[in-house]
Amino acid sequence: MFAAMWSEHCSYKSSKVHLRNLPTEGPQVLVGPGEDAGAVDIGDGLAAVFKMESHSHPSAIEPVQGAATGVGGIVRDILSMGARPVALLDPLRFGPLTDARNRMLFAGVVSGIGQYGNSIGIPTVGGEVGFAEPHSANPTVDVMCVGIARADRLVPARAEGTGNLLVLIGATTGRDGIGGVSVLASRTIEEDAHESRPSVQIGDPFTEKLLIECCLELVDSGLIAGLQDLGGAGLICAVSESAARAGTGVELDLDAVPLREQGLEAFEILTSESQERMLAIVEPPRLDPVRAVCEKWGLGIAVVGRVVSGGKVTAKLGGKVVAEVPAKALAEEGPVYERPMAPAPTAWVEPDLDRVEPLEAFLAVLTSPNVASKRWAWEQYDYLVQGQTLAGPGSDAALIRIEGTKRALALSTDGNGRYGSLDPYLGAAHAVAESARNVAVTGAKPLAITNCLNFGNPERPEVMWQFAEAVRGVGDACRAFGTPVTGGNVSFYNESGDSAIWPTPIVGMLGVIEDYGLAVRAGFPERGLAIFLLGDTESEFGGSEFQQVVLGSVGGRPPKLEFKRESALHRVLIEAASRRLLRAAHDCSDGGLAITLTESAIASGVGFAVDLGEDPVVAMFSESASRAVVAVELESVSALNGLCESEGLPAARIGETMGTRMVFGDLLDMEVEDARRLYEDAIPNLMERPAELAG
Amino acid sequence: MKRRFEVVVSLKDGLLDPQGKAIEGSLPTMGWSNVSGVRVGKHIELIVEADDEAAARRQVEEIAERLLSNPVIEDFRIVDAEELS
Amino acid sequence: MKRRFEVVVSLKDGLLDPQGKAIEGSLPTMGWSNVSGVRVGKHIELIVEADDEAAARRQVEEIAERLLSNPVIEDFRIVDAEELS
Amino acid sequence: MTARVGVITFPGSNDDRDAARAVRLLGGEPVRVWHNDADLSDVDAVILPGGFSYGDYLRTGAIAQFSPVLGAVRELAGAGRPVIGICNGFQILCEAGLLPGALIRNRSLKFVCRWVRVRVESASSALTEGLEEGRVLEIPVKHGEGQFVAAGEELERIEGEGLVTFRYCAPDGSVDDVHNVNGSSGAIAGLRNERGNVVGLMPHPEHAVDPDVGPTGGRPLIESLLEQAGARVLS
Ligand SMILES: Nc1ncnc2c1ncn2[C@@H]1O[C@H](COP(=O)(O)OP(=O)(O)O)[C@@H](O)[C@H]1O
Ligand SMILES: [Mg+2]
Repeated sequence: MFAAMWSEHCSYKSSKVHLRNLPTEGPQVLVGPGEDAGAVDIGDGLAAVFKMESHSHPSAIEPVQGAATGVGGIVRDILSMGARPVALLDPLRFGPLTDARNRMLFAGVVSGIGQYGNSIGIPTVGGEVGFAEPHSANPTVDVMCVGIARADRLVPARAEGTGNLLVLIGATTGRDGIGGVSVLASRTIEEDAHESRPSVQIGDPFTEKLLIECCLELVDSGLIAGLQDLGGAGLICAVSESAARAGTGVELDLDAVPLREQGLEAFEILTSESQERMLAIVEPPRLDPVRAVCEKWGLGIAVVGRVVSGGKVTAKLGGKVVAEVPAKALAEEGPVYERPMAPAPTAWVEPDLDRVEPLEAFLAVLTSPNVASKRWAWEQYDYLVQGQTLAGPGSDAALIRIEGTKRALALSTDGNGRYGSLDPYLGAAHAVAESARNVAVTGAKPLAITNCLNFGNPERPEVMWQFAEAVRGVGDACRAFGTPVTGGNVSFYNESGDSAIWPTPIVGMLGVIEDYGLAVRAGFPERGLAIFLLGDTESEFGGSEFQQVVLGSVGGRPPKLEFKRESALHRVLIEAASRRLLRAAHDCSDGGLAITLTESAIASGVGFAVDLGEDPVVAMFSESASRAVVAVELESVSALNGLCESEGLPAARIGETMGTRMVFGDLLDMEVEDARRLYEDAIPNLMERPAELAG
Repeated sequence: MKRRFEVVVSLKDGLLDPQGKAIEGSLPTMGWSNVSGVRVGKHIELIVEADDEAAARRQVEEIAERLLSNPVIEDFRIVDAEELS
Repeated sequence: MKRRFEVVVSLKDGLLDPQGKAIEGSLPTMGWSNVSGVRVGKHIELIVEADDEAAARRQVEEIAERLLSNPVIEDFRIVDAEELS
Repeated sequence: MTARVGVITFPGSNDDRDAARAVRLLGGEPVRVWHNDADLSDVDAVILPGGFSYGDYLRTGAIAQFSPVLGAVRELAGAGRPVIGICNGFQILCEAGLLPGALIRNRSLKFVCRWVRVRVESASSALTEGLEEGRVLEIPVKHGEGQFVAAGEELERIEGEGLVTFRYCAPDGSVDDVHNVNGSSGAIAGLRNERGNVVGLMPHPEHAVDPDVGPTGGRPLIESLLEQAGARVLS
C-alpha cells in the first residue's frame, strides 16, 4: 500500500523540493496546486478548472488503451471539482514516422484518444504532435482537460463531517492495474516489460459518460458534500488524501466494495486502479436521493465507509481490521529526496548557411512532420460536440465560448524538447512563452498555466539537473508573464536502454477573450492587406527545425528569450485586437517566418509577396523568439505603428497579401495551392505505409 | 492446396470487457435474465495457399500473433481449418 | 444447468468488409502473399442458465437474431455449446 | 403555434443538448425526453440525436433500439409525424427497421470529423420540404460508422423510389468518390421512408446553425422540420 502511495507518481518524492518555488498565487487563481485540478476566475461568477496529466508509460505498452485511459483519468480529475468538462487537448511526442513501430504507436494513441474522447462527448480542440528520435521507445502522451463550474459551487475533495458516508460510484473493482500507473510510472520500460500481469487497463467510455452526467447531476442538486476521483493507487489514495485534507479519519468496509473478480485480497482492493470510479462524501439523510440519481444513470453505488474523527484510515475485510494507518502519513509525509544533480553536456555546431539551396530547404522544413499539417490526427477527434468551439484544431489557440456570454476561453499547449536538450532552463521558459504567445495572438489575455514535466530517470544526476533547471525556467517565465501555475503533473522514468527523452516540459496555457467577436484568426482573409513582422529577427538556428532537417544535426544554444520583449508583444497583440486593428495574426514558432507566412496563406488560399532583406535564409528560417506576423488594412497601419512604438516593439512592414502565389523576395516563388498540398499530404503519405493494424 | 482457417481473438481473462458488460446489462430489459459471462471478441477467416497443412497452420499462427491480435491484451486460437479446392 | 455457447456473427457474402480488405491489403508487405478471402466478424461467448439444452439453444438463437446480429447485413451461427457446472 | 420537438437522451447520447439548442435557436420548443419514458404524446416531432448510445458497443444503435421510448417513436412514425435520426439516431432507426439499409465502419476505418457538402436529392421529406432538389449545403460529419450499405435489390428500391434525401458531393454539387467521405453506396448521406416523415442522415445539421461556430447549412433543414411539425398541428 505504501509502495503505491509513496511511488514517484503519487508522492512526487524527487520533484517536490523543486516544485516548491513555482509561482502559484494571483488574483485570478481560485484553487492552486494540491487539489485534483487548478481553478481560475473567468468572470460572471464562473471558474475554469483545468489540469494536464501524462499517460506515457501505459501508452508505450498498449497505445490505444493506454491513451484512452489517460483521457478517462484526467476527465475524472476535473469532474471531482464539480466542473462540467468542456474541452480536451492532447500534446503528443513520438519517434520518427519512418519507423513502422512509431507509426503504429502514433496511430494507436490517436485512435485511443478519439474512441474515448468522442464517445464521452467532450470536444478535443487542440494539442500538438512532435517527432524526435529520443521518443522512439518512449512516446510522450499528455492529456489536458478544461471544465467550467460556478465559482461558489467548487466541490472540495475533503472527507469532511464525521458520520458522513463514503459512497463508491461507477465501475466494479478488479485486479487490473494493481500498482498500475503508480508502479508503471516509477520504473523504466524494461523493468516493466516482463511484468506478468497486464498492467494496462481497458477503458469503458460508456460508463465514464454515465459517471460524468451522474456526478454533475449530484453536484447541481447539492446532494453531495465532497467528491474525489480514484486515480493512481486507487481507493487508498483517494481516501487518505481526502481524509488528510480534512484532518479527519476514515473507516473502510472492504466487504462492501463491488468486485468484478472473486477473491481479491485487502491490499488488492485498496490499491486496484480499475477505471471509471468516483468516491462521493454523502450526509446519511441524503443517501437515498443520491442512490436514485445513480440508478437513473444505470451506475452501481455502494457505501464503502464512514468519516470518523482521529485522522486514521482503518480498513476491515471479513470483519477483521486489515490496515490501520494515519491518513497524513500516507498522503503527505512521503519521503522527500534531494537527488544529486550534474549538468548534462550539450554539443556545439556552427550553422553554415551559404551551401543552402532555398527551395530545397523550404520544402524540407514545410514537409517535416513537426511542422506539416496534423489534420491526419485531429480529424479523428470530435472537436464540435457541445457547440461552443469557435476555433478548433489548426488554430494557434483553441477558442471555446463560455455559453451564454460574449466571452471565450483560449487554450494552447506547447513545449519544445529540442530547445530543452540544448538548455533545459531556456527550453522550459520558451514553452511558457510560446503557449502565452499562441493565446495572445488570438486577442485573448493569458491567465494561468497547468503543465506536465516529462523527463528521464531521476536517479541519474544529469536528468535531475535538467529537471531542476526546467522548473526554474517555468517559474521565471510564469512570474514574468503573470501567469501562475495552478497544478500539473510530473512524469519521470521516460527512458529505456540508454536513451532518455529530451527534457520535455509541456505547458497548457489558459486565457480569456472578453468579446469573442474581436478574436483574430491566423489565415489572411483577403488581398490588399499590409503584412507586418513584429519583433526582432537575428541569426538564431540553435535547436531549430531548419538545423535538424536541413543541416542534419542539433546543437548550439536555443534562441534567446527576453521576458520584457515577449510581454510587450503580448500586450500589443491583445490591444490591437481589442481595437479591431488586426485582420490576421499568427505566431512565429517551428520553422521560422517562412512557415508562419505559409500557414496564414494556406488557411485561406490568399497569396502574398514579402521582402526578406539582405539575409534571406536567416529571415526565412531563423527561430528568433517573441515574433508574430499580422495583416492589417492600409488605414490601420499608422495606428499599429503607434501602438508598437509605445511598447518599444520593432514592427517591420515586409509586404502585402496578393494573388495566389507566395513570393519570398527573389529567393522563392510558389503557388499557395502547391504548398497546401505538400503541407497537408506529408503525414498522410508517411502514415499510409502499412503499419500493424492498430486499434 | 487452399485451406480456410478461422481464428478467434479474445481479450485476456481478468481484463474488463466493456462490450460484453454493456450487452449483458441490456439483456434483462429484453426479457432474458438467465445469461451471464458475455465476452465479445473478433472472428477472422482467411484462406491460405500452401502445400502442407502444418506449414499453413504455422503461417496463420504467425499472422495472428503479429497482426490479428495484440499480445499485450489479447489471446488467439485457431478454431477451424478446412481444405477447399 | 449452466451452458456456455459461442456465436459467430459475420457480414453477409457480397457485402464489403472494410476491415477484412485492410488486413488483406497489408499482408503482402509483411511477407505473406498467399492469403486471400480475409473476413472479420464477431465472436460472442455467453453462459445460459437453463434446464435442457434445446431450450437454451433456442434462446441463444433468439438473442443472436434480435440483438447480436443485424439480419440486414449479417448472418450468425452457433459454433459451440458446452455444459459447465 | 410553436412546434414542440422531442429530443431523446439515450445513455451515451452526446449531441442531445446541441439538437435542443438548435431547435430553440430557430424558434421551436425543445422537449427533453429520457429514453425510459415511453410517452411522446405531447410533442409534434422527435429527434434521435447523435452520440454513442450504449457506448455503441456491439453495433452502433444495436442496444438503443430496444429502449422503451422506441415503441413511442414507432407510434409517432405511424401517425405520420416527423421522426428525425441524426448520425447515431440514423443508425438506431435502421437497426429498428424504421429505415432500410445499415451503417457500417467507414471505408478509411477511422473516425472522421470534417465539414462536408451534401446535395438535396428529394424535397418530399420532413427535413427538405420547400427546398429545391440539387441545393448544396455545408454541414459537418463526425462519425466512425457512417458507411451506408444495403443489399442489391434493396438499394435499387431506395434509389428507384426516390428515398435518397442527401448525397455527399463536391462544392459544385457533383458527386464523386473523392467527396464520398465514408464510402457509402451511391454516396448516400441520408434517406427517408416512403411517406417522407421518417428521415435519417449522418451529417449533423444541429452543428451548422450558429454563424459564430461555422457555416450554417443546417438551418434550412431544421427550419423545414419546425414547419412540418407546426403544420402537423394546424392541419
Ligand atoms: N494531437 C492533436 N490533437 C488536436 N489538435 C492538434 C494535435 N496536434 C496538432 N493539433 C492542432 O494543429 C495545429 C498545429 O499543430 P502543431 O504544429 O503540432 O502545434 P503548434 O502550431 O502549436 O506547434 C494546432 O492548432 C493544434 O491545435
Ligand atoms: Mg502555433
